[in-house]
Order: sequence, then structure tokens, then C-alpha cells
Amino acid sequence: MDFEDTKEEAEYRAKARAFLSKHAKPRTGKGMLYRAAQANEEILKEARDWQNKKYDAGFAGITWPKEWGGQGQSAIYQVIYDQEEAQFSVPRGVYDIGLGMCIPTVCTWGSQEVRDRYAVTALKGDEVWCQLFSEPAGGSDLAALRTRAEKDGDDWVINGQTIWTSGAHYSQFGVLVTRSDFNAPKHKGLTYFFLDMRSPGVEVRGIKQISGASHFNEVFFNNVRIPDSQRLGKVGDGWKVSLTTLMNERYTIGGRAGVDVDEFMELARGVELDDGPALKNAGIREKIADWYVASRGLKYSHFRTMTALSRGDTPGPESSIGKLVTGRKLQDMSAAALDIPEQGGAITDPEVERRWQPSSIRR
Amino acid sequence: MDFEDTKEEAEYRAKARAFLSKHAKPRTGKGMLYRAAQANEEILKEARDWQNKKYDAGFAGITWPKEWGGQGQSAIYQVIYDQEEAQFSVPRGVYDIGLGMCIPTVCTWGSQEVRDRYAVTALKGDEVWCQLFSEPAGGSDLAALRTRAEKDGDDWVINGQTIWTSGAHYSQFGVLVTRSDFNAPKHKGLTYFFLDMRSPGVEVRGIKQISGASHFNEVFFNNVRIPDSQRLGKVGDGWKVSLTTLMNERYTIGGRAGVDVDEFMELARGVELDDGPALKNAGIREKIADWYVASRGLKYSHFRTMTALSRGDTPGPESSIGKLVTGRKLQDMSAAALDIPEQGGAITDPEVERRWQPSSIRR
Amino acid sequence: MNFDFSDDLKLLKDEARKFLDDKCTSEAVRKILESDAPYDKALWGEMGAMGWTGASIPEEYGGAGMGALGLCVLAEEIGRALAPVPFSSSLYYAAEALMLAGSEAQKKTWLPKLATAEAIGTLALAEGPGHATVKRVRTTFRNGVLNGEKLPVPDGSVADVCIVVAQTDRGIGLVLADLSHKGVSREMVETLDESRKQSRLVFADVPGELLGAPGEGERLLRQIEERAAILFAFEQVGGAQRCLEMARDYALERYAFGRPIGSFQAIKHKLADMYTAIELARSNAYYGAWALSKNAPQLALAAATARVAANEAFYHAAKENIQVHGGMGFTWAFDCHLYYRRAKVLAVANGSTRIWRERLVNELETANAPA
Amino acid sequence: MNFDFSDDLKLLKDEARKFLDDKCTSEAVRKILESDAPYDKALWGEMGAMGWTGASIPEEYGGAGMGALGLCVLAEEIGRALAPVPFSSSLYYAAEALMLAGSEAQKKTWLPKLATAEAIGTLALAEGPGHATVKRVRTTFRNGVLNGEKLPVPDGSVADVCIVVAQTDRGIGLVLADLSHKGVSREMVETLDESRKQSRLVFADVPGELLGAPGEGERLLRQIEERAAILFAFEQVGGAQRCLEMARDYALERYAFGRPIGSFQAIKHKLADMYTAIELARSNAYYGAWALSKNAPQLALAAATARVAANEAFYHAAKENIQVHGGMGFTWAFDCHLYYRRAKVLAVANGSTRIWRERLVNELETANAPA
Repeated sequence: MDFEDTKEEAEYRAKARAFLSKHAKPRTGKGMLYRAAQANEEILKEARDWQNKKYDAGFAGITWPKEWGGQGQSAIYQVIYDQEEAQFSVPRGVYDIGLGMCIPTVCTWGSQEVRDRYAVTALKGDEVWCQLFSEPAGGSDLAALRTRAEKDGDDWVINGQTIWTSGAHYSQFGVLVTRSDFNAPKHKGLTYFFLDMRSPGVEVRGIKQISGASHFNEVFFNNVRIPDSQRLGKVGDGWKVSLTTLMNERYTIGGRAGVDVDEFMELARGVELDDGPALKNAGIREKIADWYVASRGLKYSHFRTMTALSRGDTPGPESSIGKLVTGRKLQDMSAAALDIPEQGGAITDPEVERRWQPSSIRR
Repeated sequence: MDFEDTKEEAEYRAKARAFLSKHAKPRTGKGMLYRAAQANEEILKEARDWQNKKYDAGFAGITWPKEWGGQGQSAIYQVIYDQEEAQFSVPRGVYDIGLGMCIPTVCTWGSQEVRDRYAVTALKGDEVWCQLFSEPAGGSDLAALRTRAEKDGDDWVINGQTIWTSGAHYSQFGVLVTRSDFNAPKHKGLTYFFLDMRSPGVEVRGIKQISGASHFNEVFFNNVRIPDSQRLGKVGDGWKVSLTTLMNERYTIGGRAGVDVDEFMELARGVELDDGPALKNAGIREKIADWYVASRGLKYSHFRTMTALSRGDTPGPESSIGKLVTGRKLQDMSAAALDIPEQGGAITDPEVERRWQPSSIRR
Repeated sequence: MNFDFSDDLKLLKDEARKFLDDKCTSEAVRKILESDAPYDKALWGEMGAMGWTGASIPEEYGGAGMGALGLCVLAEEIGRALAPVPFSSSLYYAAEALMLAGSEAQKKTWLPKLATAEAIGTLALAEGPGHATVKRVRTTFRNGVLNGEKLPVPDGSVADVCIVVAQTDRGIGLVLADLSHKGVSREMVETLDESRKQSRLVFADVPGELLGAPGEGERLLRQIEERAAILFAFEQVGGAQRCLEMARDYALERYAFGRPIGSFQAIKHKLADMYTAIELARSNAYYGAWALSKNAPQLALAAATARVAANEAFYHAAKENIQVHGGMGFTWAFDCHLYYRRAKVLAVANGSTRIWRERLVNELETANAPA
Repeated sequence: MNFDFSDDLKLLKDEARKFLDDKCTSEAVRKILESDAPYDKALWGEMGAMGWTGASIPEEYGGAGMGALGLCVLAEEIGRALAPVPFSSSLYYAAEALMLAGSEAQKKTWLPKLATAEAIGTLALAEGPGHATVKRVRTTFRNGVLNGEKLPVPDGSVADVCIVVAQTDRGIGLVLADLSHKGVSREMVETLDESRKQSRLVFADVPGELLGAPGEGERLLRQIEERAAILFAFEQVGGAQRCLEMARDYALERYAFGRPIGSFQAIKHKLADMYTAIELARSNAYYGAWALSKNAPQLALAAATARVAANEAFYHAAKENIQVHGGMGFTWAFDCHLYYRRAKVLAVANGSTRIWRERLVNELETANAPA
């Protein structure tokens, strides 16, 4: 039991910090926005430049095997880098799915040629990947998917639709599960591909969210041709292949808690209640304590997962609680952030907010 | 919309209050015990005497039809009497099931002779009834019950077991659902009886609860003979008959909230925290407010139910929320009552508690 | 004893439901939400014509004289439909305040206009974020004129008359001001729920008249908040009920794993919990309505109880409605977010749950004070 | 970096589990729960013989010198088995306090006896209901003698040595007292969890020695509470984990409506929520263990975090375990209530959740104070 760095780890941490201080701005309390900005050309460019820098400095694909173009280091070094990066304001989110889920699947099931062609360009951020899994009718029932793949010569012809596809509108490639055999039982008869999102017949439509932004898309496939060389795993093995993607998802999602207790305390310190600042109210303090306990518990659970991974063990279900805990916590926290300023809590006018307590948590 | 009494209602309320003040002691804050005392001879005698008085004064079976020996009045008068009785400390609980569920079923499905024989003696409190429904294997799945009834001449022979039977150890009679046809589908093949609990072959064993008391029993039936004249409804109609019992249950259970916010406030007023009495702590005040809101919401929902009943309407599902709300509230309240006194909260020594804040809520 | 509304009022409620189902569809609400239009003028006009805006106003002042109970049943339907009109500002606040404390002249001037929706009224209390306690009000009323800034003011950009909470030489005062005066400048501000616009109002030497006697302001403000709490509670119950129905309908039509999702316990229990919260809120609102209609001594406690229950029920129902809808729940296209926005905004529109819990326990303490 | 216990300690944990599964069955726990026997003497003796009681005590004082981490893994197993022995009183309190602030002589006198279970120690803080703040302590230590009443004192009826929190001329002092003195009178008091007995202790001119320097008492007490919070957290995680396993097993074996009840979402989700609460508590306890073993500057915050998480997790798990067991859950015959009792009592044994939430936020405030 040791939460401190070994000599090697300390050196690595120093290297990471040096790299970050040289190329990025330290994160201010107000830096992290709860509602991630709509991705636009400029944001994508920044993200790409940053990913390039990370790659050149050897901080991309830290735990990836060398054959994929990674650094082949233990999970602990990823933890260390993430801890350091968390203290800086850097572009986030654009590559999580591609590098966290798609490429690991492509590299696990694809040939060395495939790895050589796609892994490094993705790692450099030159190509963005998306995951085409959910379908309108299927919801969480992946095995019920209905997007159809029919063999035609050396190609497969794809017809169907996915939904909730993050970043499809700025992705060059995507991974896709299809039903290639409608007679086989539910979990059989699926086949897994990756495809070029610019292929003819691919249509991407943004889904406008409550926030007004569109992070997700509907993607329509109208006689899209995918060469058989872009199939991953055997015909009919799509379910097995997609499990690789989903296993990796567990470790990717919920790791980043987004806005957290310190931002909330900053807000509560600035808002006056009848009996002083909100931060001094016993009821609000209880909430703060519980949120802190949840986010720390999650953080240390993540450390336990990483310890297991770094030993080559498969982590237990504790690696799945992230979404559960973070989701609830963020809902409660933002709801409280809205209540505490009373009538003023309903005002989202940036002009007005600038004059008040700056409270990133409410954006 | 009028929460005030009409002239007739005001007169009735005055009559009820006069009766209660003459025969019962006013309820002190400390009077209501959360953990009802174990029923013993003395308690049963008190309950019986009280029920006798109520009957003689015309406050028993207020809403029952005259043919059952009731007062044939609208549900509102029951509400009025209950409101008044709630302010006095009187024996409670012994007759709820018999008068609330068993006898209404017996009277609905039984002949006038049967009504004449059983309704009034029950109303007077001279005979206690219990409800023999749950079985060990069945749990909430009533229709799965396995207690066997076999016709033998003019009798039925009963073999089987029930569990969670409240008051079976002091009941003279009980209502029982049995399976008379094992070949019929689940909900068919049930037959409903009432029986004398002193019949040969009936064995009652108390179930010791967490509290140490035993309010519930296991009841074993070993070749118990029930005359066919004590069958309610047709052979095979047991399910339909038992619905009468269960419909009445809705209105009976959850009406009495037991210990409530005022007892908790009394406790919180007496316990000193680091920053003054617990009652002044903002976190504790939030809890008190929420519990008050819940119990008032329940009380007024009950009034709405009674209004519907008194108009001959069938109340909606709002009459079923009582158990849900009261259960959670009592759990949270007693847990908090245990936490607030800190280390002292673990002490249940009556000797000690007498010297401290008297807090009925913690007993 | 009778814990239900009269048949007349139930009839009014049914008519209101039919009318709003027809005239106040979610498209109509979105028209306001997605534009700078301050409110739905046509709808507002018809409500005036039908006498809704005058429901609680006595006939002698041009109202329908149905009393508070009439306003309650309408509030529930307006909340259910998310009607984008200044109903609460004009009636729960301005009209109630005038009826509570206005002079004969003040009533004669304004109530008839409010009753017919010719004029819109509102209340200006907040001056930025945080609890607008009387001691924190900086707007002043001295020598007959108002000076200061109020933010946010619901429907402030369209109100004709405003009750401004201001410091006077005799403590807090409620000041009746005609907003057509040149000294008033106003601008709409972005808010979480654009179907219920909010504004910033600046007062520069704006003439006004005190409502009620000098020094009464603080007590009056409390009474106005209590009355509004009960009326808002009905709006909130109406909105929450609609959320439950949306969730139920979706749960029955949406299939997953080959079954309607409503057949999964996780969904069933969500719906049961929503229902329970709503019924508790409804019953507490009923009691509040009675206390309001009778101006009963229990009014303060009843208002706090109804307010806390309604705040929690509407937020819970709006949030769980999104959950039941899954991914669709957080799309702009589905209506879930319209109710979520309204729930969050109403929860701070008249004092947050935190404040009302505190007010509730204060009332209990005075009631249960040990002998 | 390595967020797990060493293989040696894992081995110790496995052995402890095997031993307790065999020697500390629920029958053994019930023997104490249902009798006046103060604790399981045989079990306690074996724990001493195996060196468990000396786990964290340095070898020079007759201990095993495994440090705090050794004590943590044993605490988890002891909590899991509800072992009815004075382990926490003697080691989390008395031994930790002596190691923290005892003079060489004091350590030499008592640590070896505590290490071998020859002697039992405890801490006497509370003086009745309510938060035992230092200013509310009435027991005095003047002219070398203790006077006053302490209630409740865990294992107070059998402790040989006690650390008594008392008022001195220099503020609060921690006073080391030999309970064999004639001036000590004690009696057991009824408690919610009779498998962990509590007593009233009255001190009449009982001689004692100050632990640490005069005036240090308040700081020392806080440090002792922090260390105990982390050790209790492991006991609580152990107990909570057992509740989850009981609930899971019952959910798989109990049938209703023709299916194991574990196949119903309502039960599945209860189990998932129990698991989640327990994992959060476990991870926070791990961090606490590290801070404790390193005496890290984060100790105060880590202790508060571990304590709040463990209090909530054990109570939640014990309560939900009863729910999953349905009617059987509240029978005396099933073991659910043994864990529920322990959960509730441990939740107030070392300061309630409320107090530790407050301590946690205080730590955060000093940490995050705005520049």
C-alpha cells in the first residue's frame, strides 16, 4: 500500500509536468466548463495540435503495446500523466472514444498492416474515430441491432441507422457492428467493421441536446460499401469483437469527473444566504462532504483498477461504478448550484454572470 | 373545498370528544411508543374493555351498514372520530385486522345468520380475528399458496402453514385462503374459509422479531376440520373473495403514522450538539421539514380518500401510498434519532434514558 | 368536511384543460422559448376574455369573484401546459398584493385592468444572486421616488405595474410603481427557461406609492410570498402530473429487449415514486388552497408545506421523466426539457426549498414550543 | 504507486477469515448478544496468542510490528465476523493513544499487556447523550485524581486501563487510569448491540497520569479519533461486505412468482447500490490506511472521508440486507439484525456522520481557502 511515487514514477511525473508547463496553461478553478463547448473547427484544431504534441513527447498511447505505436508502459504511468494533466487546461474529449475504444479494437482484431496504417495516425490526432453502436430501436440492447450488411463481391453493402454517435460529424473513421445474418440467433450473425466516414451513402445528422449543443449524431447508411478487408474478426463474430470495445469503454468513461466539489465550494463561498455565505450553511456543508466522499472514493477506486491492470489482473466490477456515481453527483451538484443563488439561479445570461460570482459549475 | 366541520359534523365531533374525555387520558407527547408493547393478558383486557365502551357509545363500526350492526354513517364521521381519538392515549392495534379486513369479508360473502353471529361480537371486541394469508414459500405471491383443503363429508380438512399472521396467538377466529384444487390454474382452485382458531390441529408459534417482541406467528394446520358452512364464496372463488379482504387492507394500513415529527423535535430540542441544540442545526431542520411534509401529505391524502368514499366513489391509488411513505419516514426518523445523541444514541437502557431526554421515538 | 374542489370548479378545470390542450401546445410554448417574444399575446388575450385573469378578483373590481380556489384550479392547468403568459406575475403577485393591502384608489386603478389582462403586473424583489433578505435590499424609496436595480424580475419587460420591494425610512416598503415612467429602463436577460422571460429593471427617480401602511412592508411581503407559494404549488403539481403522464406513455410505447420498458421494475418503481411525490404535493396544495381561501391562521405553515412538497415533486418528476425517456429525454426535440427548465425555475421563483423548509420548521417551533 | 495491500497482509487476511469463519460463527456472536458475558474470552485469548492484538504494536513493546496496515486488514475481518471482543477499544483507542503520546514508562507498562491481550484498554469520552465537545466534559483531573462519570464507555466493564478525557487546569487532558483502583465503580448498561457491551464508569478520586504534555489533550484527542476513524472504517467495510453477500445469497435461493427474487430488477439494483457504496467506502478506507501508515499530512482529511463513507455504506448495506430478506429480515432467527445493530452502533461509536462531514468540510476549507 503506497500512494507515493517510486523513483521511476517520480521521474516520469517530473517529465510529464515539465512537458505540460511548457505547452499548456495551468487550470484555474473556473477553467473546466460543465457544458463542454460545441466542437468547431477551431476547437478541433487545438485538440489536434495538442494531441500531436503529446505524441511527439511520448505521452500518447502510454499503455499501448509498442506494436501499436504505443509506449508499452504500465497503467500506473497513465494515472500519473492524467493526474498531472488534470492540473492544466488542455483540449479534452475529442480523442477519448477513438483512442479509448475504437483503435484498441482495431489493433486487437486487425492485422499488423491495419495497425500500422491506423494506430499511429489516430494517436497523433490526425484522424478522429467514432463508435457506431446504438440504434434507434435497440437502446441498450446492442445484440438487437438491425443495421444490415450484405456481401457483394469483395465488399459489404451496409443499410441502416445508428444514433447517439458522439463526434461522428468530425470523425474520419468509425467502427460499426452490423447484422450479416438475420436467421441466426440474436447474438450470432453480427459482423464488425471499420469504415471511412466519408464513404458515399454515409449521412450524419446532429442531434440537438437540451443544452443547445450537438455532441451526438444520427448516422444513416444508404448502400454504403465497405471492403471485406475492413472486417474485424470472423463473419458472425461481431458480438465477440464488440465486447473488446465495450470492455475498454468501462475504463474510459467516468474517469473524468468534470466539474467537482472545489468549483461548488467556490460558488457557495460567493453566494450570501440569510445567515451568511452558503458555504457556512450546515445543510449545504453536508452535501459538499458527501460529494467529496463520492468523488474521492471514485478516484481511489480508479487507482485500484489501475493497480490491477498494471499487474496484468483483470479489474473487478469496481471499474464500472464510475458512471453511476458521477452521473448522480453531477445532477445533484448542478441542481444545488442552481438553487443556492435563489431567483438569480435561473439567470444564465453570461453578461450577468460575469458581474456575479463566476461559477463555472453553472455553465 | 372545506376542511371545516358542517353543523352535523361539529356536533358529532363534540360527542366523540365528550366520550373520549370521559373514558380516556389525553395523549402526552411521550405517550405513543414506536415499538408497540408485546400484547399480554392485561393489554388485551384493556383493549377489550375499550372496544366495549366504543361499541356501547356507538363509535365502533361507524361506517358499517346497519345489517352488520354498524352505524351506517359516511366515512367522514370515521375521520372525525379518528382525529379526536388520536389526541388520547387508548389501546390500539388489537382489532384493526379483524374489524378492518376479516369481518368486512365475512359480512360481504356470508349469510345474514353468519353476520348476526360474528359481526357484533367482533365489534364489541369480545372476539378477535386474524388473517391467515401469507405462506412461507409464497411471500407476496398470494395466488401461489399451497395450504391444502380437501372435502370430507360436510367438512373440509386443512393441512398446511401460514406465516406473518399478526395476533394469531390471541385470536379466536381467522380467515383463511386454501388451495382446494391443485390441478386448476394458479388463480383458480382457491377456496376461502373462516375458522375457529381453537380447532384441533391448529398450532400457533410466535416469531421473535428484531425488537425481541413477537407480534407475528407461524400457524400450522394439521388435519384441521372446517365445516362447509364456514366457507365464504363458492368453491374455487377464493381469489375473488380474498380481493375483498385486500381492498379493505389498503384503507386500513398506513393510516396510523405512529411516532411522528413532534416526538422527533422533542428529542432534537433536548440534545446538545457542538453548536447548540440539535433542533437548531440546519441539516436536522431540513430533515424535520421533509418528514412533516410527508406526514401531512399523507394525512391530507387520507382525507381525500375519505371524501371519495363518503361520496360512494372508489378512491384512486393515492390510498396505497401510505405504506411506502410511512415506512421510509419511520426508518429515517429512528435512524436519525439514534445518531443525534452520538455515543449515547447506542444506549437503550430504560434506567439511563429516564435520566436523559425522554424520547419515545427511540423506544 | 370536504377535501375536494366544488363541481363548478372541476368543470372550470376541465374547460381550461380542453382550451389549453388546443391553444397551448408544446409548439406554442416553443415559439416563446425559442424567440425573443416576451409571452404569448394571443393566448393571454383569450385568458383575459374568458375571465381567467380575473378569477380571484372580486366582481366589484371587474373580476369573476371565484376566490382563491378558482385561481388554484387554473394555476394547475397553466402549470400543466407550461402556458407562456405572465399569469403568475400578474395575479399571484400583483393582484394578490393589491387585494391584500391596496388602498381603494389603488385597487380601483389597477385591479380591473389586471382582471381583464389589459395590464400586466409583477413583483420586483431580487437584486442579484443569493437570498433577497429585506436587509440586503438596496433599492430605495425616498421622497416618493424609487432608485435602484432589480434583477431578475419575472415578466419585467412587459409589466405595466410593478410592486417594488425597497428600503424606506420606515424599513422595507412595498412600492406600487407605474412602469411606463421614463425613469424605468429594462432589458430581458437570458434565463434557463425562456418560456418564462426575466428582465433587469433599473429605477431612476421613478415615482411610486406605498402599498399598505408605513412599516408594514416586511409583514406584507411574507404574506404575499405565502399566498404565491400555494398558487405556484398548483402550477407545479400540474407540471409534475404531466411529466408522469409523459413518462408513463413513453414507458408503454418504447420497447427494449423485446418488451415495453414499462414492464421493467426499474421503470415501474420510478413511476410509482413520481406518483407518490405528486400525490403528497397535491394533497398539501389542497390544504394550502383551503387555508388561502379561508385566510386561515394555518396559512403560513400550510404555505411552507405546500411549497416544499411542490418544489420537490416537480423537480423529481421532471428529472425522472428525462431518465425514463433515456437518450431521447435530453434531446431538444422531446418536450422533457421544457418541464425540467420550468421545474428548476419555479423552484427558485418564490424562495428555494431551503428557505421554505426553514420557514416551515420556524412555524412548527412556535406551534410546538414546550410549555 | 500501488493501491493494494502487500501479499503478506493479504495472506494474514485470508488466515484471519478462515479462523473467524470457524471460531466466530453467528452462534458465537449470539452467545454474547443474548447473555451478560462481556465478551468472548476464548476468542480474545486466541487473538492474543496469534499476535493479532499486537499487530500494530512495535516489537520492542511485545507487538508484531506490522504497523497500521496490519491492523487494518484484521479490522476488516473482525468487522465481517462481528467478533464480540474488545479489539477496537483496546487497540484503536488505548494502544494507538499510547503509541501516539505515551511516555516511555507508560508504553513499557501497558503496550506489552495490550499486545498479548493480557490487558484490555479503552477510551472514556462521552458523558451522556449529545456531542461530547471538550467544553462539555465535566469529569475533572486535578491534584492527580479523576472525578466524574463517563457514559457510555465501550468495554468499560472489563477494561484494565482507560484513557479518560477530563478537564485539567490546562484545558482538556487525556488521563491514563488503572481501572483496578477502588475509586472506580462500573456497571454495564443496555445497548442496541449487546455483542459490543457498554458501561457506565464513575471515578471517585481515582489516580491517573497525563498522556502527553499539559494542554495537548485536545489535539491528541482529535488525532486519536482520526486514527480510530480509519480503523473502524475497515471494520465497517468488512461488515457491509458480509451484508451484501448475505443479501446476494438469499436473493439467489429465495423464489417468488416462480423466479429467484434476485432476477427482479428491484433486487438487482439494491445489490448494485450496496456494492457501489461499499466500493467507495473501501477505496476511501484504503487511502486512509495509507495516510495512517505514513502519518501523512492528509491524515485528517483522509480520516474524515473514510469515516463518512464507511458509516453510510455499512448502514445502507445492513438496512438493505434486511429489505432484501423481506419478512425474514426482521426475525430474530436470521442474522440480518446482528449487522444492523453493529452498523448503527459503530456509526456513533467514534463521532456521527454529521460530525465527520463537518470535520471534512473544515479540512477542505483550510485546503481550498481562496488566495
